[in-house]
Amino acid sequence: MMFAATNLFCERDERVLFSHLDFSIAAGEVLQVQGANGSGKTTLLRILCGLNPDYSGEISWAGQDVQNIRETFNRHMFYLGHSPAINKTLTPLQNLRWYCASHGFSDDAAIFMALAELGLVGYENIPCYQMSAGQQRRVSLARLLLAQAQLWILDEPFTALDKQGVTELEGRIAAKAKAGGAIILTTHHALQLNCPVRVINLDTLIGAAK
Amino acid sequence: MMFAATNLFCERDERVLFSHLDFSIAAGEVLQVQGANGSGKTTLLRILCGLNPDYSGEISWAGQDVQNIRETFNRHMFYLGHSPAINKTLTPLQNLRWYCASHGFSDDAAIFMALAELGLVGYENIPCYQMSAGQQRRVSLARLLLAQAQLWILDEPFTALDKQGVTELEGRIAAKAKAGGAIILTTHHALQLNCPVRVINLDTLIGAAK
Amino acid sequence: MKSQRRTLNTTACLCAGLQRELLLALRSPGNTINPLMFFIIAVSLFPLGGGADTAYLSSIAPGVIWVTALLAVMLSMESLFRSDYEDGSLEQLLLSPQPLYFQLLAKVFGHWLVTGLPLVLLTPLLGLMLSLPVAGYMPLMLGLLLGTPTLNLIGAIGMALTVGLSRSGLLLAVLVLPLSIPVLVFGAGVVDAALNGLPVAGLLAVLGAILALALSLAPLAIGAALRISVN
Amino acid sequence: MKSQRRTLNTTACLCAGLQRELLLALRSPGNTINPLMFFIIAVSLFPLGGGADTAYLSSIAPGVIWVTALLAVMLSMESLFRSDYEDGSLEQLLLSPQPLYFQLLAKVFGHWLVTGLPLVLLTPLLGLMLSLPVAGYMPLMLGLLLGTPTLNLIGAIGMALTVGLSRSGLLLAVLVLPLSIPVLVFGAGVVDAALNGLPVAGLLAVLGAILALALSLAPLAIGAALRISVN
Amino acid sequence: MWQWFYKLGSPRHFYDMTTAFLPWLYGITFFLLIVGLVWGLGFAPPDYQMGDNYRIIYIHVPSASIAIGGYVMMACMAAMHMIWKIKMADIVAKVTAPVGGMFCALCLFSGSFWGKPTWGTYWIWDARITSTLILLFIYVGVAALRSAYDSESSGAKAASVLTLVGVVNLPIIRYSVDWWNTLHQSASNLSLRVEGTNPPEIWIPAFFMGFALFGIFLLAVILRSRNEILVREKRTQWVQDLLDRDVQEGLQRA
Ligand code: HEM
Ligand SMILES: Nc1ncnc2c1ncn2[C@@H]1O[C@H](COP(=O)(O)OP(=O)(O)OP(=O)(O)O)[C@@H](O)[C@H]1O
Ligand SMILES: Nc1ncnc2c1ncn2[C@@H]1O[C@H](COP(=O)(O)OP(=O)(O)OP(=O)(O)O)[C@@H](O)[C@H]1O
Ligand SMILES: [Mg+2]
Ligand SMILES: [Mg+2]
Repeated sequence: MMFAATNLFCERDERVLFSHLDFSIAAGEVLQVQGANGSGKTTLLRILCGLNPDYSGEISWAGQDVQNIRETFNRHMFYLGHSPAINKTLTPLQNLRWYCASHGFSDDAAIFMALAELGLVGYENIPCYQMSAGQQRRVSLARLLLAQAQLWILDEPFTALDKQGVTELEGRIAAKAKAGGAIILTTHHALQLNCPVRVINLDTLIGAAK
Repeated sequence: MMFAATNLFCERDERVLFSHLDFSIAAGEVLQVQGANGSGKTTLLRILCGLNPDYSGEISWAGQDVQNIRETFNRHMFYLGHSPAINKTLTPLQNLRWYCASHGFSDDAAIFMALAELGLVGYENIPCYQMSAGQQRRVSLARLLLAQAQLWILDEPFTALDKQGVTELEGRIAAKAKAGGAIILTTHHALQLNCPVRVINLDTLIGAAK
Repeated sequence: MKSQRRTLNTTACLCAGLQRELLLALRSPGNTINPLMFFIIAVSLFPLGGGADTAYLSSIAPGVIWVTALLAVMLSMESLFRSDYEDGSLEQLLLSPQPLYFQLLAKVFGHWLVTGLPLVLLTPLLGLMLSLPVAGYMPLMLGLLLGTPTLNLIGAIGMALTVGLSRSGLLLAVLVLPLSIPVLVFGAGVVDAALNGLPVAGLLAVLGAILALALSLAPLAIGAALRISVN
Repeated sequence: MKSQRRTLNTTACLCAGLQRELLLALRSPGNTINPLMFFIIAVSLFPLGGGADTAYLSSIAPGVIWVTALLAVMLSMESLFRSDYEDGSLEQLLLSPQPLYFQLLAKVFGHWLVTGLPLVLLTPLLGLMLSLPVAGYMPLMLGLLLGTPTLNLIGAIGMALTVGLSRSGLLLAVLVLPLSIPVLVFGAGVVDAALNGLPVAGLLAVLGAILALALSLAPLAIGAALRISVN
Repeated sequence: MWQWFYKLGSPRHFYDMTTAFLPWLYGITFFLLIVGLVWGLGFAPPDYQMGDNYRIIYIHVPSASIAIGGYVMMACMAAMHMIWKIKMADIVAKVTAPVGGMFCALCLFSGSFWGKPTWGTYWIWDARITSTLILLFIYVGVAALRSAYDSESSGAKAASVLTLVGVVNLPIIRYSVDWWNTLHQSASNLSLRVEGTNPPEIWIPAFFMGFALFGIFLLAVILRSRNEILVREKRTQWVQDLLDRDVQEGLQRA
């Protein structure tokens, strides 16, 4: 068992989003967090990855509380949020170089390969604001291929992608799971992965809590 | 025939997005603009609604060139873009009040009803930055119910909505068409409207142009 | 609850726009208070930096107050269109069927009400700090009252031109400050004239004329600039 | 093309962060020139507002140059975290496995390199315009050289605190401007001392000490503030 | 007449017409420059007050007039571009900004190098000098704003708006000497307006130099416009033909 949350509780503005939330995810598993708009999926994911400290409960990585091993955990975790984390005045290449460097490596060949795989050949050196919404999203997703994280935490990764993009990303997620990764994700679209998916539904949880 | 585009042409950075594009849309019709990421859907929609003047060709409303009847056209047209047009520090109520006023009317009762219909009861008076991505999108969509426009131009309106939200919006679009409205929209998700949908595919168009 | 749609005339629509500006100022007080704080702190720095000799202070007072007021106004402009541009409200403004000219006028006026007017009202305090002679207060305030709206309008043009540029930063200053120099020269001139016992009505009239010119032309320039920026 | 992953040590990572800042500045070359233009224009306003008398100008020169330098630095800070916050890069920075302290230091240092340093180098020109006596140039530049990085660090704290929500914008004024007053007082004091033939080493040492303090503590404050802001 | 203007508005015709016109402009400018320089520097007598320093006037006054006149031209072009959407007007406006800025800088430099011997200082906060500096800032601002936009058409429109707004500075430069108590000009009794007080040996070469500098300005604007036309129209047939022909001629010569 690699990543676990025990007895998580979070409230926002006096409204309990979830309480007594327990789950764990091991290598090879995919966990989908479901729930209606405003049910707390993003909040949960940000708590898990360490961006939101307003919770009670325990989150552990390889048996250790993540709060004590922040840097190690960050090295093994990849988070993709609602916002793309792409500077629009920089080119995809420059954006991804910085991402790599901030994770302690440099590998231009891999960046070019990642961009090619996402269908952005020819766009490596144009500033990102000159791209469409979906293309910007793809630059952001290229980091998935560069990061060598074991745990992926993806918040609505399919946003703005066209049909082909969605299918490819689903394939990548399934492949990651098969290769021993662990994925926690949210999405409102009907996932079609050819690997088993566990589901946590925050709506029913809330129902229980209320 | 109420809204027509003739011989539209647009290029960006020396790349032709579409050329010789002709279409028209009459009351009761739904037109879906399809295309892969970066094919020019957003650009087309912004050209149609008058935000992007970098095109050649003609766009007419009720037989008149829209450039000559900007204000009349604006009165009959509703545009929903990638960005929500919601000020995050203001509450939904304040945001929508301003929207109504800038369209020349005031109607608090309708605003409350619209927010209720979008499942935002209880959120009328909290600032929008305290809402989830989907809830913010819903505030933005509430304007659909307030606007009394005949022509809707919607750029990926289903983004960030949960399943129920998507179904409801699809229902609203179909109802609008049946009530004599005209809708031009883009989306990457599989539309399920119970009314006929015409499709323009920019990918195949480009193929033809190239 | 039954929907009761009430049609608004143009004035009422403008009031709504004004109201929104005021609300925004209330919601994020930093935007309005920062320029004022800057005004106070920058002005009060001169006694600290240059020495507290009364004659010296009162000799620099008109210039310092006018220059810092100008800079404070420019500082405050930064927030005028930024958030509207980023969240797409600007697009909706441009697509609204109401006349853009008046909507923009309402917006700038609202901005002036929450940043410019307090600044004018604050001036006597700063005059006191800089030992401004008594004869200078009225001309200083009248000049600022006529001058700050002009500065707001000019600043709005610069802001509208640069809001669409990624990290436009201080391009604004480069565009706008040269244009606002006439206001500054006449404004400081009013106080100087008053302190030297000369008539000020003529200079004030010039400031008023500049304001009238700005009121009638600036909204057009702002509108044109915004249309370019949202593209 | 075969992937060849090269592991980088911390210094190399910091260099990459620095490089990104410089790249961002390079992407819109206006961003390096505009603060300087602002600096020049704002300084040139004072003779226009107050009168062009040489004695008067040289008496206000140290104060004016320091105030405008502060303003230019503070305005240039606006862009430091804003875009990173809005596009989510800030989240990624906080989640990166490299030590945050040094990453932030690299970021602020990069910002200073492209805005603060040119500003210092430009100062002699402005001294000339304000008829600063010859004895004042060295102390002025040394003071700015020690002072602007401090102002950058203080401004970065303020920006980090306010970047998240405009509702906390009040903090920027309340926290940052008062905090930078000591720098200004000592900085302008250095020039005054030099002009009056007094020793300046002690005052410069104070500025250096403030800088050392800021260098060691500000990144911690910035980091903490950013963690609050992204929440 | 209208026909002629209409033709000038089309980049292609502008290019063709200037091709015929350019050699003449080169010749005349060169001639004026030589005469003006030789006469002004070699033969005109020294001023009884300023000695040889006054010769800076041969650069200073024309460059000041050109800086102002160039702005007026740029503003007209901007207006034409905004109102009638004439592409050629925008091309000329675009290339005028840096050229006019150069002349403005030249005026400032020559003025301050003149100021040192006459006023004893390089720089003084005088109304006319300040407003010339502002004019330079506006030139720089217009060019910077245009280059800050990525889209050519957006940049063109934005620069046009700013150019028109900046026109307010022109009357200030013109009348600043009246509004403000000023050092400029009053320190020198040498003025072109009162030709009677100065010997013709001084002001006639000044006219030559004036027209020569104006010729240089025109040359710079036309050459840069032609360049800009080629860049913007590079995909049209006539530019392709032109380039092919040039290549052919080059090959033949080689
Ligand atoms: C940096 C310093 C200076 C600047 C920016 C400057 C700028 C100008 C400008 C803008 C004009 C107006 C041209 C026109 O209205 O068509 C001008 C004209 C002139 N300047 Fe200067 N000037 C400077 C220094 C000087 C100095 C030091 C002198 C001589 C002592 C001088 C003598 C003249 C004369 C004689 C004219 C012609 C006046 C006329 O025809 O009305 N200038 N200068
Ligand atoms: N601001 C811009 N400047 C220059 N080119 C741009 C700009 N915005 C978009 N483009 C280019 O125009 C093309 C069309 O973009 P557009 O946003 O219209 O695509 P789209 O069909 O909406 O794609 P998506 O499905 O990703 O939203 C893209 O190839 C993009 O590179
Ligand atoms: N910054 C905030 N401050 C206070 N409350 C917030 C904030 N952000 C979100 N909330 C509240 O927390 C709840 C959960 O929000 P969250 O963003 O986690 O929802 P979500 O499940 O991701 O929804 P969506 O599907 O719309 O993205 C919402 O009800 C929202 O009102
Ligand atoms: Mg969410
Ligand atoms: Mg799009």
